[in-house]
Amino acid sequence: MSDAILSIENLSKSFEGNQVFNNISFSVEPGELSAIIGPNGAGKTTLFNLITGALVPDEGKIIFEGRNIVGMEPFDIVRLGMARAFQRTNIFPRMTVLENVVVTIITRLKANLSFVKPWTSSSQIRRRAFEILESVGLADKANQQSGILAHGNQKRLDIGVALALEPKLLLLDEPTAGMSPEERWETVELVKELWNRMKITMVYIEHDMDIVFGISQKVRVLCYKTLLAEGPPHEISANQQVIEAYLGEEV
Amino acid sequence: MEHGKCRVLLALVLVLFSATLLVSSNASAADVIKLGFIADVSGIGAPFYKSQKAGLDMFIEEINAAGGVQGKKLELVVRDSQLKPDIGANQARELILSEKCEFLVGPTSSAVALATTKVAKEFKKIIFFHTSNSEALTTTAFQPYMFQVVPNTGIEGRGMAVVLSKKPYKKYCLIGPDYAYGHEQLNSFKSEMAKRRPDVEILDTIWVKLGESNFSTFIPTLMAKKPEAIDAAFWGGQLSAFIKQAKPYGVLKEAPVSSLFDLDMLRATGPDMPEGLTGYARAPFYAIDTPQMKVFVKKYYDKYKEWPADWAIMAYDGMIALTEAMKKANSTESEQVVKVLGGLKFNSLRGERYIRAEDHMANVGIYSGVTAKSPDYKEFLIMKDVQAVPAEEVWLPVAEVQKLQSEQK
Amino acid sequence: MDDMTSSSRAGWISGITVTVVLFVLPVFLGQLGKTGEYWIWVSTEMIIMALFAMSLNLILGFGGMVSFGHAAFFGVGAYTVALLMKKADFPLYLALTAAPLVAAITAAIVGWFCVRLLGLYFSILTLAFGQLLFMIVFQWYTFTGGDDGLHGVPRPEILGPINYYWLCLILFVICFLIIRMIVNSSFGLSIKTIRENMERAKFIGINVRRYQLLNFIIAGAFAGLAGGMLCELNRFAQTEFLHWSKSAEPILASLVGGIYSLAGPAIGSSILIFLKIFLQQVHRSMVEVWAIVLGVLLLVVVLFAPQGLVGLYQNIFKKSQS
Amino acid sequence: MLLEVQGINTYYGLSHILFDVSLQVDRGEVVVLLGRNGAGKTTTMRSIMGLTPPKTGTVLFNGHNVTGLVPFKVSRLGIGFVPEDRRIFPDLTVRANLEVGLRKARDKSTSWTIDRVYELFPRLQELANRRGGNLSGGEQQMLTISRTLMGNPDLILLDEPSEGLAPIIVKVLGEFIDLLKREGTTVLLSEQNVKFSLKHSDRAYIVDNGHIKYHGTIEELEKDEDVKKRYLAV
Amino acid sequence: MTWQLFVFMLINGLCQGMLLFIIASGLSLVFGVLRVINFAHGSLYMIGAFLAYSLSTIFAGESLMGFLILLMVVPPAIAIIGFVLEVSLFRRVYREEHLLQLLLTYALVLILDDLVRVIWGGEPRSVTRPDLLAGSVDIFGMALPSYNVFILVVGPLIAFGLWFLLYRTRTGNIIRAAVSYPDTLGALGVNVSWVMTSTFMLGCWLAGFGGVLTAGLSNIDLGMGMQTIIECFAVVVIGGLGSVGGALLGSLIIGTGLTFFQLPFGRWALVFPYALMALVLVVRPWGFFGKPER
Repeated sequence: MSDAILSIENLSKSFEGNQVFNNISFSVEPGELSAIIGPNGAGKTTLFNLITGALVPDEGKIIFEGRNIVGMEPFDIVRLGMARAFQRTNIFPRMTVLENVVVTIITRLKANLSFVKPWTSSSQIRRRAFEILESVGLADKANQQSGILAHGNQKRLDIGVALALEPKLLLLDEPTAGMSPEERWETVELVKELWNRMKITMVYIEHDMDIVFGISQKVRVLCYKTLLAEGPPHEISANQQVIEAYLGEEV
Repeated sequence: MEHGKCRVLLALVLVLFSATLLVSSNASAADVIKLGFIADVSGIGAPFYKSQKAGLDMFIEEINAAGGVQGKKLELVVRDSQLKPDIGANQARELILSEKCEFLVGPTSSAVALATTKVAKEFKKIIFFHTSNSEALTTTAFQPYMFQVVPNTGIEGRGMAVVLSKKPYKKYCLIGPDYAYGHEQLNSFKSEMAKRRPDVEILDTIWVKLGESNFSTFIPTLMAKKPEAIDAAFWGGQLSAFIKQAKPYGVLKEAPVSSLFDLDMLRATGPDMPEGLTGYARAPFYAIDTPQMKVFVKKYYDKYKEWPADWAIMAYDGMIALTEAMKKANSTESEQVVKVLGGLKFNSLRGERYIRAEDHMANVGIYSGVTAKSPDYKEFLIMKDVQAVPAEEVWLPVAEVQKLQSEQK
Repeated sequence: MDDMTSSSRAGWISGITVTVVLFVLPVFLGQLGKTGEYWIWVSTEMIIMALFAMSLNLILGFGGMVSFGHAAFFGVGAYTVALLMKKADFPLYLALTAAPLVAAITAAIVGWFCVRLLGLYFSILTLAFGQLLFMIVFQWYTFTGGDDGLHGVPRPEILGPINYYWLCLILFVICFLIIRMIVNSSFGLSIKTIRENMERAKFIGINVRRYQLLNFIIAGAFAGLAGGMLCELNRFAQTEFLHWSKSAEPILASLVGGIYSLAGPAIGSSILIFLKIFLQQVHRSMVEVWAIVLGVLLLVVVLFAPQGLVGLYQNIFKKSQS
Repeated sequence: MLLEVQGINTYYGLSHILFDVSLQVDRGEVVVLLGRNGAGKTTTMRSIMGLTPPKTGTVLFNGHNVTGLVPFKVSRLGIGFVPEDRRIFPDLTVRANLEVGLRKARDKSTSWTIDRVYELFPRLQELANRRGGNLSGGEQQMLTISRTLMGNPDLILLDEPSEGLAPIIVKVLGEFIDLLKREGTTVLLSEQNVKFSLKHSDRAYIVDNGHIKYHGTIEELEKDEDVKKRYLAV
Repeated sequence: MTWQLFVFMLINGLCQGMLLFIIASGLSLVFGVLRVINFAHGSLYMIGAFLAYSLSTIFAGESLMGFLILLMVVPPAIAIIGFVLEVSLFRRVYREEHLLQLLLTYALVLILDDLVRVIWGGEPRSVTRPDLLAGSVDIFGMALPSYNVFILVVGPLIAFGLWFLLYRTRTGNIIRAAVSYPDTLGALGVNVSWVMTSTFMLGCWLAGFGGVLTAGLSNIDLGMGMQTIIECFAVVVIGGLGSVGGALLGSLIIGTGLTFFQLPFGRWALVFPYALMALVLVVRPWGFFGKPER
């Protein structure tokens, strides 16, 4: 319990009377690569919004590395070491790919308030930025305007930006959404490789069950305002409740 | 930015720039005397502008027909300051530097006048004020190139206090536009009234933005004070708006308003103007009985098919003084002309007048009367029982003028 | 990387060329007598208004915040100079130092409230605060002279038209370099990041409000300096300086010049002032319809070239290259 | 053929969403578009409706070429669209929501009126004066469908109607689709809920990543274990 | 202050508020549906006033009939101008960013205001009140101009008319639906761009109506558009952007506020609308009746 990197305790949230979550609790262990699944509208993205501070829960605690982060601003939570990539591509479109990553590194180093030196002047930051672009396969596109990249590359950049924060916990919201099948598997490989190499705890939302069951160590199922099930993939795919509620009964 | 792009842009700018320089340096010719007129063409000063322009045009036409001044023709260059001091000052600079005007005639608004007189001083060009009449122009903001041929705020404010002190009212409310003219006018009224009638009580002074034409929120406040009479320092479109709006509230019956009832204002208010209000004018043609005036009025009416307003008369008078001085100085340059203007006597439409050397103020007083319908003029009311309050009775004594002038920075 | 340094070198060369031309300009203009003197005056005004436009563009183009109250800081700067020099006999250099400081303090107070709001609401709140300050200056007759403004701001003996032009040019070049430095710094990059995607900026750890506020204050300070400089040029301060229609001027200038470039607003501002005088010189009646000309120009920019002249130029340039 | 979509390609900005999607719906049929989230079902419907016009390809409806037509014209030709997120006008009462959708029937055979809708969903009559924003999910789904029915469409595009609804409501919904079919209204359904879809449809298309991967009758699909496993995670 | 005076001033303030409401409701309505803050609303109001002046010189303004003709002719004329503007310009920028929308409308302010100067000249004008409305009504011994009473009657009628239109007719339902989801409305077979055009025209009609009423109340001049648009902003912000009910509340607050504060605060009363506007934006940016936007 205490060594969990993230614990959700008795979390509830409603919007204008419509309850999204009722008393959800779970813990994420350090180093795990896990998936959150659930039907559309089950509140998966809302859960991420709550964890990262974009929304404030009605009740409950969110404990990140032993600290209750409920009520903290997103940028403070980020600085504790939690990063997030988005379902809809969410980058800085009129900036170059390099700038996208550099500004993130600058922010992580708390160097935003430097008014004098041009940001291009720090070779250290540049080197680190290129390392990250390398790892998401965008190094050759560093000076392109990010908004005109192909969709798949934008999502890679989104992940790259999150990585540049050097997070301890990385939340990925449908990293493969809107991708072609080939891109999709490339991205999955990338995620898995990053996880292997960087030893980051990763939690992702995904619809593609092949992916979910293919790479996750653990799967959590959100349905009907609650956490329906939690466990290793093989358990979940065999869980009768989950099949009924989400995967559909046998035809 | 790329080097090449910059060059093209730069070249473009330079071409346009030199073109402009060419245009503007061709603008001057040696045989004309250019007279820059900073006018308030739009807004509440608009009716006055037309009259001033008419008076100036008529004078210039006449003098040019008579061969001009020392063989040079006069030419009028007009700019619209829109009642805004910054625009007026910039235009004064443009008129002097770019249009090469030798003399300026001033705007209607005294705020613009205060701004333009500084520019005239900077470039040592004579500026004549025949409409804007801030007393400060002759005292704290005095500069030797400034001349005023209109009764100033001191003369008017104190003059009205003289007139009204003979009336029985004891409780006054004052209302005026919130800028130099309004403040000076009402302050001199207050101080003169306090001297002459210590029993008079000023209940309140209400300030209204210059140009504001909706008085709905001010009139109830005025009524709440229950004054016996109201002294209003409005002019032009603002005054006619005030009178039109105050009338249905019954304010004018309970507490008669006194103010500047010049001809343009009376024309603009037309039949909405109530009878029996005490007011004053600066140069009411119908009440000034000089031979020059008779000739002028006839010529004016023949030319424009309307009666000359105070503004036309004063503009015309100002030009008389200016050309007289040019003749006397035998020069058409400000530096020379200014030397003879102080103390100059001239034969104005209002009769013999002179310019006081100490503050460059002409001895022009006000004409006070009571509004009434007249069989001669159908479209507007005039003032009857007009009596003149001569400038000498109410203008600042020389000692005081000099004291105030020494205070300016 | 190479093309970055080469383009920045080209930038330096053209920048220095323009600066040198601007420095020697009054010497030639001085030969033209009064006309020249007039154009020196106009050029000084252009330089000052260019600085004002650039200051706004720090928040508009780089920060993505549309402020309709920027003239308030411009006006506060102007009144600071006027009041200090007229009523407290401050020397010009001290007054010009105080102007941006006072403007920055005002911007800090106003900005603290404004950066809490987004988009349109931000714009309207800046408008409300701007008009509030305008009204205070307007109504405080005894202190600010109300509608009359404050006239007769002293001018040091040595500052003839040419010298004042040079002073303004030097100040402008310094400010240009500072603004350029800020835009290219880590802070500048953070500000652009917020403009691009405020939500995401929060999720990379940027304290959005704080940086927006800082940017707002910096922009306010430069606007205050520009206001102070204009006050000294005109030798008066006037309520119109704070009015919202004055706030619109640098927005129009930036848009015409191009809001995503550093020099765009300065170029746009100069072009607008120049165009106005040019049209007036071509024909007197043009000044009557100046607002119509400006309006039509603005419509054209909004509908056909929202990136402004610089953007348009870059597009054409890129196309002709490829 | 009532609706014929021929090789449409649709983009959101620069991202290519639909690739050569073709499908056909016959009068009186219930056809289902099956696919995962983000597969392109909603985009297909928006393309047909003109809300996100396709860049290439054509959409024929009832003999008219409706490609690139603005939505209201498409609607007036007889296509009704029930959006996935329901889009109840929150400030309007239930009744007003229905009235906004009211259009006269082009032919008199199927004519929906408010009274008939109330008959069908008595719950809506009870809620007639309630603000649309205050309805529960199920009630909103009833309302959004009814609102579209008020336009008396020949073809209804139902975008994921069962999403987020309790099983009991889903059942009602199914019965309702059957009713529409009996009334002779043509339905193009998009669904993730395989069981529900197969029960109430005649034919199915499977969409994945913006491509049509399979089409056939329900009977054929039921037999095709491979397709079911590959695309429907069953 | 006696209670008679209080009532008198209240009535007078409400009259101001009503006039402001007629203009501001148009602005708010247009914002609600088109999501564009129309700076040029004040200019259209001014054109309405000047048009009323020109027409009043044709029909001798002393008869009530002549004045009613102004009220019937001018607002539709402004609505037609609105139609031209919406179809030719506004339509192109609905999907653009706020800055461009604001600047488009500001460009219109520059053009329209200058056109008014070119056409009507710079002189302030006024429309003579018809005989029937030129007198005054006795309120506790104080005279209230009949014209103010007229505005006090017409204002609520307009407010009621708007309420009826928006909340009791199908057209109103469609307009309110367009505020929430224009796309969905289009998919239901409603010609949304026509809804937008006609809403814009309705807004302009209101501006024109306010213009005619103002022309009879006070002088009209070139600055009136600028001055009023800012007051309307204050009204609309206080009430909530896009809410007509909010515009009514905001107008009445500002109208009565200006009248009452004049007495104790004198010229500082003019600061009130801006101070209130800033305060509301700081405390509750979406106004009294608006809804928070995400």
